Amino acid sequence: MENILNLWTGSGLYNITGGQFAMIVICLCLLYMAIKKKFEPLLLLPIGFGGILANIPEAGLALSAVENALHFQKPEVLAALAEALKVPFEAGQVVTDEVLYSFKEAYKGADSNALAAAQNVAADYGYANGMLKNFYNVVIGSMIGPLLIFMGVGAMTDFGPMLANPKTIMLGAAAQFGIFGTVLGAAFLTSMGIDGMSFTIEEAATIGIIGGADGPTSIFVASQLAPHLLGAIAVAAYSYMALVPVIQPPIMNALTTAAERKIQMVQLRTVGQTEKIIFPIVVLVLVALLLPDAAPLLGMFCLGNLMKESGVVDRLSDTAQNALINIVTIFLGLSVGSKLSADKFLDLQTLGILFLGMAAFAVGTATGVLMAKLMNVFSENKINPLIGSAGVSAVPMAARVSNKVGLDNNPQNFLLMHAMGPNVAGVIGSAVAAGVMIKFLAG
Amino acid sequence: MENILNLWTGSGLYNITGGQFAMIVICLCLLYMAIKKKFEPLLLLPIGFGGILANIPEAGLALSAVENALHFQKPEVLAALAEALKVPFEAGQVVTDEVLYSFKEAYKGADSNALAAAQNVAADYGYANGMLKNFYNVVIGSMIGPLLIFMGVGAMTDFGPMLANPKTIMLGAAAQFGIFGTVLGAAFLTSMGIDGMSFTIEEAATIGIIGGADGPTSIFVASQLAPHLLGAIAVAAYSYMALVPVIQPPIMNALTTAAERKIQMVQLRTVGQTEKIIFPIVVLVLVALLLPDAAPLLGMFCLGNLMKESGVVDRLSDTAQNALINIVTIFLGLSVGSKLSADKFLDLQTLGILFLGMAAFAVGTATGVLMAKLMNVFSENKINPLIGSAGVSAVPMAARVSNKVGLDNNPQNFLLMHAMGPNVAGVIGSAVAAGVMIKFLAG
Amino acid sequence: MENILNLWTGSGLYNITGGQFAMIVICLCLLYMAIKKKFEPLLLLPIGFGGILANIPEAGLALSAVENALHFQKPEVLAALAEALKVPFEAGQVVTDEVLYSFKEAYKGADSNALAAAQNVAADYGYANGMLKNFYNVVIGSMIGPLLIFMGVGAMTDFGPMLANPKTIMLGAAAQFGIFGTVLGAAFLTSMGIDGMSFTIEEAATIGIIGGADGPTSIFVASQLAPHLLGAIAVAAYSYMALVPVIQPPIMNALTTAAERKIQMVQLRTVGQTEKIIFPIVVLVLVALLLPDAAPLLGMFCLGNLMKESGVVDRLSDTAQNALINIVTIFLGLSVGSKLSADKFLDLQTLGILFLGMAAFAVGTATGVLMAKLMNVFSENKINPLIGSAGVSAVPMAARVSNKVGLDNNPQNFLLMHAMGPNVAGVIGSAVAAGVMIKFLAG
Amino acid sequence: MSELMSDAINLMVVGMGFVFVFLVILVFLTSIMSKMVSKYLPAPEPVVAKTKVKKNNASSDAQLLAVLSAAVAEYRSDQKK
Amino acid sequence: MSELMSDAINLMVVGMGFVFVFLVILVFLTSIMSKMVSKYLPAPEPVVAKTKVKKNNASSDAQLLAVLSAAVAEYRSDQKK
Amino acid sequence: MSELMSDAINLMVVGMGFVFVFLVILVFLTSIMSKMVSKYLPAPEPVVAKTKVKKNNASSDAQLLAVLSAAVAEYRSDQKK
Ligand code: NA
Ligand code: NA
Ligand code: NA
Repeated sequence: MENILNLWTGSGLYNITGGQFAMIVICLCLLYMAIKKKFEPLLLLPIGFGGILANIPEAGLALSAVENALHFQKPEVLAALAEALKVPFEAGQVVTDEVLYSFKEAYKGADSNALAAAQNVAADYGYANGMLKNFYNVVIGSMIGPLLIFMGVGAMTDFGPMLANPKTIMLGAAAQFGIFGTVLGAAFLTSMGIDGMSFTIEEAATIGIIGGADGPTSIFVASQLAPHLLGAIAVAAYSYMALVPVIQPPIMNALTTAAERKIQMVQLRTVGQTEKIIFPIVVLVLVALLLPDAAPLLGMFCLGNLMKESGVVDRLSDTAQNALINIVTIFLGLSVGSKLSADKFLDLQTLGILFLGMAAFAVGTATGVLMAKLMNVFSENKINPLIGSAGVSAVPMAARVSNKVGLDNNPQNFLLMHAMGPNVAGVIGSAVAAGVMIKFLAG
Repeated sequence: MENILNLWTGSGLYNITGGQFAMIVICLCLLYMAIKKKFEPLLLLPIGFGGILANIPEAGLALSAVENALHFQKPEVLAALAEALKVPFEAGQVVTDEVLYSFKEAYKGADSNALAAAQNVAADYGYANGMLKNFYNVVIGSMIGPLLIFMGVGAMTDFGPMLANPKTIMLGAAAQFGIFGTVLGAAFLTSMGIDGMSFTIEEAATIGIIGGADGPTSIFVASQLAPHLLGAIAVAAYSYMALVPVIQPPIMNALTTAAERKIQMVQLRTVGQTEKIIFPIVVLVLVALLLPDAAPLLGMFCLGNLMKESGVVDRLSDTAQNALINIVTIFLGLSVGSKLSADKFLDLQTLGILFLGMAAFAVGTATGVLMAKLMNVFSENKINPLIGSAGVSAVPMAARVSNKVGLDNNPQNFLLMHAMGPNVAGVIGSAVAAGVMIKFLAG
Repeated sequence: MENILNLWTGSGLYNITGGQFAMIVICLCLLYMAIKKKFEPLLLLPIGFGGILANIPEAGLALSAVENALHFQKPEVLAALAEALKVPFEAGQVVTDEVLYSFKEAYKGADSNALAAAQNVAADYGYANGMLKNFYNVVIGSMIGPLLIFMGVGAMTDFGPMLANPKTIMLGAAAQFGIFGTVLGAAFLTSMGIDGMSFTIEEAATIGIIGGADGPTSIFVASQLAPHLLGAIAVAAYSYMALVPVIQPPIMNALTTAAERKIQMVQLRTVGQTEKIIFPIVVLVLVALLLPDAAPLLGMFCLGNLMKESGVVDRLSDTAQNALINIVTIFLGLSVGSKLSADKFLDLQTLGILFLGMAAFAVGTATGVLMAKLMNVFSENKINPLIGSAGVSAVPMAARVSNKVGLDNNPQNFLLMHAMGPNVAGVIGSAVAAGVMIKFLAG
Repeated sequence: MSELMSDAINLMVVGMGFVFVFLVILVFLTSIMSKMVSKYLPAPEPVVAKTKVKKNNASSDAQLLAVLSAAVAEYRSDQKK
Repeated sequence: MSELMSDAINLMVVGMGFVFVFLVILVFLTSIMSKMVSKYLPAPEPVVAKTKVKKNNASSDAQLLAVLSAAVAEYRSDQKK
Repeated sequence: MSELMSDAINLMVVGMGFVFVFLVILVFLTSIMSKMVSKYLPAPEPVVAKTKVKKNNASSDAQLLAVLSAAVAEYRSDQKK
C-alpha cells in the first residue's frame, strides 16, 4: 500500500513543475524543427532529447550528486552538507527556500576542499551524479568534446579555394565584427537597465560568439566564460546557422546593387597538395607565435586538416571525420541539452540572447558584404560582394546562400567555390576571436 | 640467482589456487560455447576471456589498488592501511586470515574519507588498480556501458510490427511475471534455510531480472543492487538467452493445443515513418511522467530508436549501431568477466542463480503464452498463443522460436513479424520492471 | 592600451625560449619525415604535431595544473603551494631559479596527500591541466592506450606462418638479445662517466626495449619505468622501425654467405582455423602460469587475435582493427608528443638513447641471423638465415626486408611467408621481455 | 511469514501491477497516436526509402561510384572478347 | 559611461584589431608560401588522386574485390540466359 | 664492477634466459597442439572463407546489394544500346 503511495509521490506527474513542463514542450519543438524542418539535426536532435531528459522530475539526470542530495532535503543529509559547505543550519531546522538558496550559493562558491567534503557527504548518503551531468563533465567540462568536433571539422575542410584567392580571408575577418558588435549591443542593452535583461562582460562576450556562426567555438567559449548560458547559447547558435538562408539574403540584397551582384569572378587556379599540406602548419605556427590561448581550438582544427591533406594517415582522418566525430556529437548534444533546465532557460536573459544572437548574425553578414565592397574600391579585379556574407562561416550553408543569391541575379554566375574562401576563413577568424576573449576574460 | 627465485615465487604456477584454476577452466568452457556453439559470442567471448584474465594469479587485474596492497601483505603497508581504515593492527603483528578479513570488511564498509585515505596509502606504496578494475569502474561503475548498449539496441529495433498490432504489447507485459515470480522463488528458497543458498531481497530482485532476458538491463540492475553477483547474473542471462530455442518450445507445446498453434493471424498493416518517429517520444514522455527511475535506461533506448527512425541523423544512428556499440561491448564483456573471481563465483549461491534464472525464463515463457490464450477468450480476431513466448524479449531469438514452432505445426503459418511485437514490448517491459526494482531497493 | 600590452607580453613571440624554438623545428622535421618520407606516419605525424603543441609558449598544453600555477609565479599562489607541498617560502620572497627548482622537486616527490592539496590550490586559483596533459593521463598514464593498440595489432596478426613452422619462434627469441644487450651497453656507457650521459638501470632497460622494435611495448615500458624519457624512446622506436630497410640489409649480408642467402625453404603447410583459434589461448595460459606481469600486454594481444580468428565476433574484431585503434592512435600520438618538451628532450641523454636504440636494432638483427645459422648446424631441413633478422618484429617491415634481400640473391626465392613466423614471434618475445623488466624494476 | 517473503510478495504485486499499468497506458496512447497520425499526417513512405540509401555515408558513396565504374569497365572488357 | 560599456568597447577594439592583424599576416604568409611552393616544389597532382582512392581502407578494398567479382558473376549468369 | 653493471648483467641473464624458456615451451606446446588438432579435429576450412565474407558487417551487405543491383542495371542499360 505504502509502496504504491511511494510510486505515486515519486512519479513525474506528482512532482512536475510548470517550468519543467514548459521546457519539455520547448524541447519537443526543437525535436520537431530538427526532424521535420531539418534544422541542424545532428546537434539539435540530441540537444532537444537531452533537454527532455534533463527536465524529467525527480530523475535529477542533469544534477550533480550534491545537488541531488539537496533536492531530497533529508534533515541529516542537509546537516552533514551544512558542515561540509559551512552553511549555518542544524538538523531540526525547517527547510525554507532561503535555506536551500544559501546551500546552493555555498555550493557554487565552494573551494576545492569544501567541494570534496560535500561530494563525500553526498556519496556516503548514496547520492550520485545524474547521467547527463557525467556526460557534461567528461565532454564539455574537460573541453574535449568541442575540440574533437573541431578536429573532425578540420578533417572535412578544404582550404583550396581560400588558398587560390587569399585576399578573401579579409572577408572572413570583417564578418567577425558581428561578434564584437554584439558584445557592445549586450552592454548597451544592460545599460538600459531593463531588469532581468542585464549581462556581465563575460556573458556579453559569450553571446557575441554566437555571431561566429560556429557551434563548437560557441560551446567552447560558453563553457569557459558563462557555463550557465551554455544551453541558450548553443540552441541559438545552431538554430541561426540553420536559418542562414532566411537571415542573410535580404541583408545581402539591401547592401548591394544589382550590378555588383552580377559581378563574375575569375576562375580559381587549382591549388596543389603541397600548399594544402603546409597551410595548416603555417596557421599552427602563427597561433603559437601570436595567440597561445587559441592553441587548443585551432591546434586540433589544424591537426584534423593536416591528417586529411597529408594523405598518409587516411585511416586516421577517416575516423576523425566519421566514427569519432559522430560519437562525440551524440554526447555533446546530450551534454548541451543537460543545460536546458527551466531555472536557467526560462529567463528574460534567454530572450536577450536570442535577440542579440540574431543581431550578431545580421551584423556579421553586413560587415562581410561591406568589406567586399570596400576591397573593390582599391583592387581592380573585382570581388562579388555576395561572397562577403559567407565570412560568418556557418560552413557550408552560408557559401551556398551566396551562390544561390548570385544565381538569382545571373544564372551563369557560380559563386560557390569563391564563397568557400571567406567561409572557411571565417572559422579561423572566430576561433581567433574566441582566443582573444578567453585571454582577457577567462579564469 | 635470487632473481630467478623471484621469477619462480612470482609465477602463476607457484601461486595458483584451486579456485583460480577452476575458474579458468570454467571460462575456457565459456569460450568454447561462445566460439564453437555460437552462444551469444559477442558477449560471452569477451566475458570468458576477461574471466581468465581476472583469475591470473598475482596479476591482480580485477583488484583495486587497495586490494592489491592487501594481497601482498607487506607489514608497513598493512600498518598504514590499518590507520586509514581504522582497523586494529600494528606493524609487528602476524597476518592471520582473521586479520585480512577484518581489513577487507573495513574496506568494504569504508566511507568516502576512509576510502580516499586508503587509496592514497596504496598509491604511495606504488599499488594501482588492475586493468580490468579500471574497465569495470569506467564502463559499469558509471553505468555508461549498459546505457550505450541500450542506445545501440534502440537504434537497431523496429517497433513497426508492435505498432501495427499494439495489443500484443500485453504479451510483453505478462512475460515479465517471470521476473517477479523468480523474486518470490528466491525468497522461498531462502526461507527453506539451505545454508549458503540464502538471498537478500536485493539479491532476489537481481536474480529475477535474469527473466527479463535482456543483457544490458540485467547488468544495469545487478550493478546497482548486487554488484557481487554481477558475474553470475550476466553469465546466466546470456547463456539462457542462447538457450531460448531449447528452453521455450516444450513449454509452448505443453500449454497450447494443436489447434491453437495452427491459428493464422491477419496480415499486419504497414506502419508509416511518422508513427515510428513519434513512438519513442511517447515512451519517453510516459517514462518521464510515471517512472523517472527508468529514465536513464529507457531514455537512451528511445534516443537510439529516434535517431534511427527520424532518418535525419543516419551518421549518428549508424555509429550507435556499429563503432560505438562494438567498442562498448568489448569493454563491457571484459568488465563483466572481471567479476568472475573464484571467491564470488564458486559458491552455492551461483547454483541457486543458475537454477532460478532458468526458472525465470520458463515462467516468463509460460505467462506470455497464457496471456495470449486469455486475450483470445475476450477478443474475436485470435492471437496465435505461440507468439506469447516472445514476450520475454531475448530479441530476436524468441521471436524466431515462435516462428519455428508455428511452422512445425502449419507450414504456411509465418509468425515472425507477429512475434516481433511482443518481443520488443518485452524489452520495454523489463526496463520498466528494472525501474521499479531500482526505485524500491537501490540506495 | 594596457590590453594590447597584455596581448604582446602574453604572445608566443615575446615568451618563446630557445629550447621551445628548437623543439618546434625538430617536430617540423618529424612531420616532414612522416609526410614526405612516409616514416611510420600513423604515429610520427600525431607525435610531431603534439610536440609542436607541447612547445607553444605560455599555452602550457603539456603541463599539469600545478605546473601551470608554478609557471606564472604569482606570489600568493606560490605561498599557497608552498604550504601544500611543504616548501620553505613566504609570500614576499623573490622567486629565484633555486626556489622554483625546490618547488618542482617537492611536486615530483609529493605523496598523494600533498599532491591532492597542491592540485586543490591550483584549481582554486583557476589553473587547469593542459589539453595534452589530460590526454596523456587518460591514454598513457592509465596504460589503456598501448593496451588497446596491442589488441588491435593482435586482431591484425596472422599466426599461420608461425604455426606452420614453430621452430622459427626461436629466431624471435634470439632477436630479443638486442634488448638486453643494449641494457648492458647503456650501463657500460654510464660507467664511462661522460657527464650528462648516465642512466639508471630503469632508464637502461627502457632504452633497451627500443630493440623490441615494437611501438606500444616501448611506450608501455617507458610509461612505467622512465616516463621522462618516453618522448625520446617513442621517437627513436618508430624512427628506427621506419629505417629497418636501411639498418638491416648490410648486417644481414655481412653475417651470411651468398650460399646461405640462396637457401630455398620448403613450402609452408596451410594452417587450419582451429589451430589459429587455440593458439592465442595457449599463449594466454602460458603467460598466466609463467609471467603474470606480462598479462595486460599479452592478454589484450591474445584477445584481439582470438576475436579475429574465432570468426564469430567479426564486428568486434573489425572495430578493434579500425575505429578503435585509429581513435587511440590519434590520442596516443598526441600524448607521446606532449613528452617532447625542450628540458627533457634537448639533453645529452637523448643522443645516448638514439645511439643505443640504433645499436639495439643492429644487435637484434645480428643475433636473429646468427641463431638461424646455429639452428642450421643441428637440423637438416635448412632455414634461410635472412629470415632471422625478421625476429626483431617491426611487423611487417622486417619480414619484407628479409624477402627483398632474399630476392636480390635468388629471384625465385620468396621468403616473405617464412619471415612472417619469426616476425610475429618477435612481438611475443619482446612483450615477454617487457614483462620481465617490469617485474624486476617497476614500482 | 518471513519479512523477506513479504517483501518479495510486496515487490511482485507492486512491480507486476506497475508494469501492466504502464504498458496498458502505452497500448492506449499508441493506438490513439496511430489513429491521429493516419488521420492528420499520412506517412510520406518515400522518405523511408531515401534514408535507407543515405545510410552509407559520404565516403562509401565514393566507394560505390568507384566500384560501379570498375564493374562497368569489367563488363566492357568482357564484351570485347 | 558604465564600466561594462567601456570594457565592451575595449574588447571590441582589441578583439577586432587582433583578428585583423592575425588574418592579414595569414594572407601574407599564405601568399608567400604559395609562391615559394609553386617555384621550388611543383605539386605532384597524381598523389592527390592516389590518396582519394586509398581513402577506403584495407577492409573495404577486400569488399570492393568481393563486390566486383560478384558483379561480374551476376553479369555472366545474365549472359547465359 | 659498478652495481649498475652487475644489475644490467643480472637483468640480461635472467631476461634472455626467461625469454628463451618461455618461447621454447611455446614451441613445444604449439607443436603438440597442432598435432592433436590435426589428429582429433580436422580444420573446417570453409568456415574461414565464410568469416572472411562476413567481415563486412550488415550495413555494408546492404551496400553490396545496392551496388550489385546498380551494376546489373548499368549492364542492362548498356545492352539496350
Ligand atoms: Na565564424
Ligand atoms: Na524482457
Ligand atoms: Na620484438
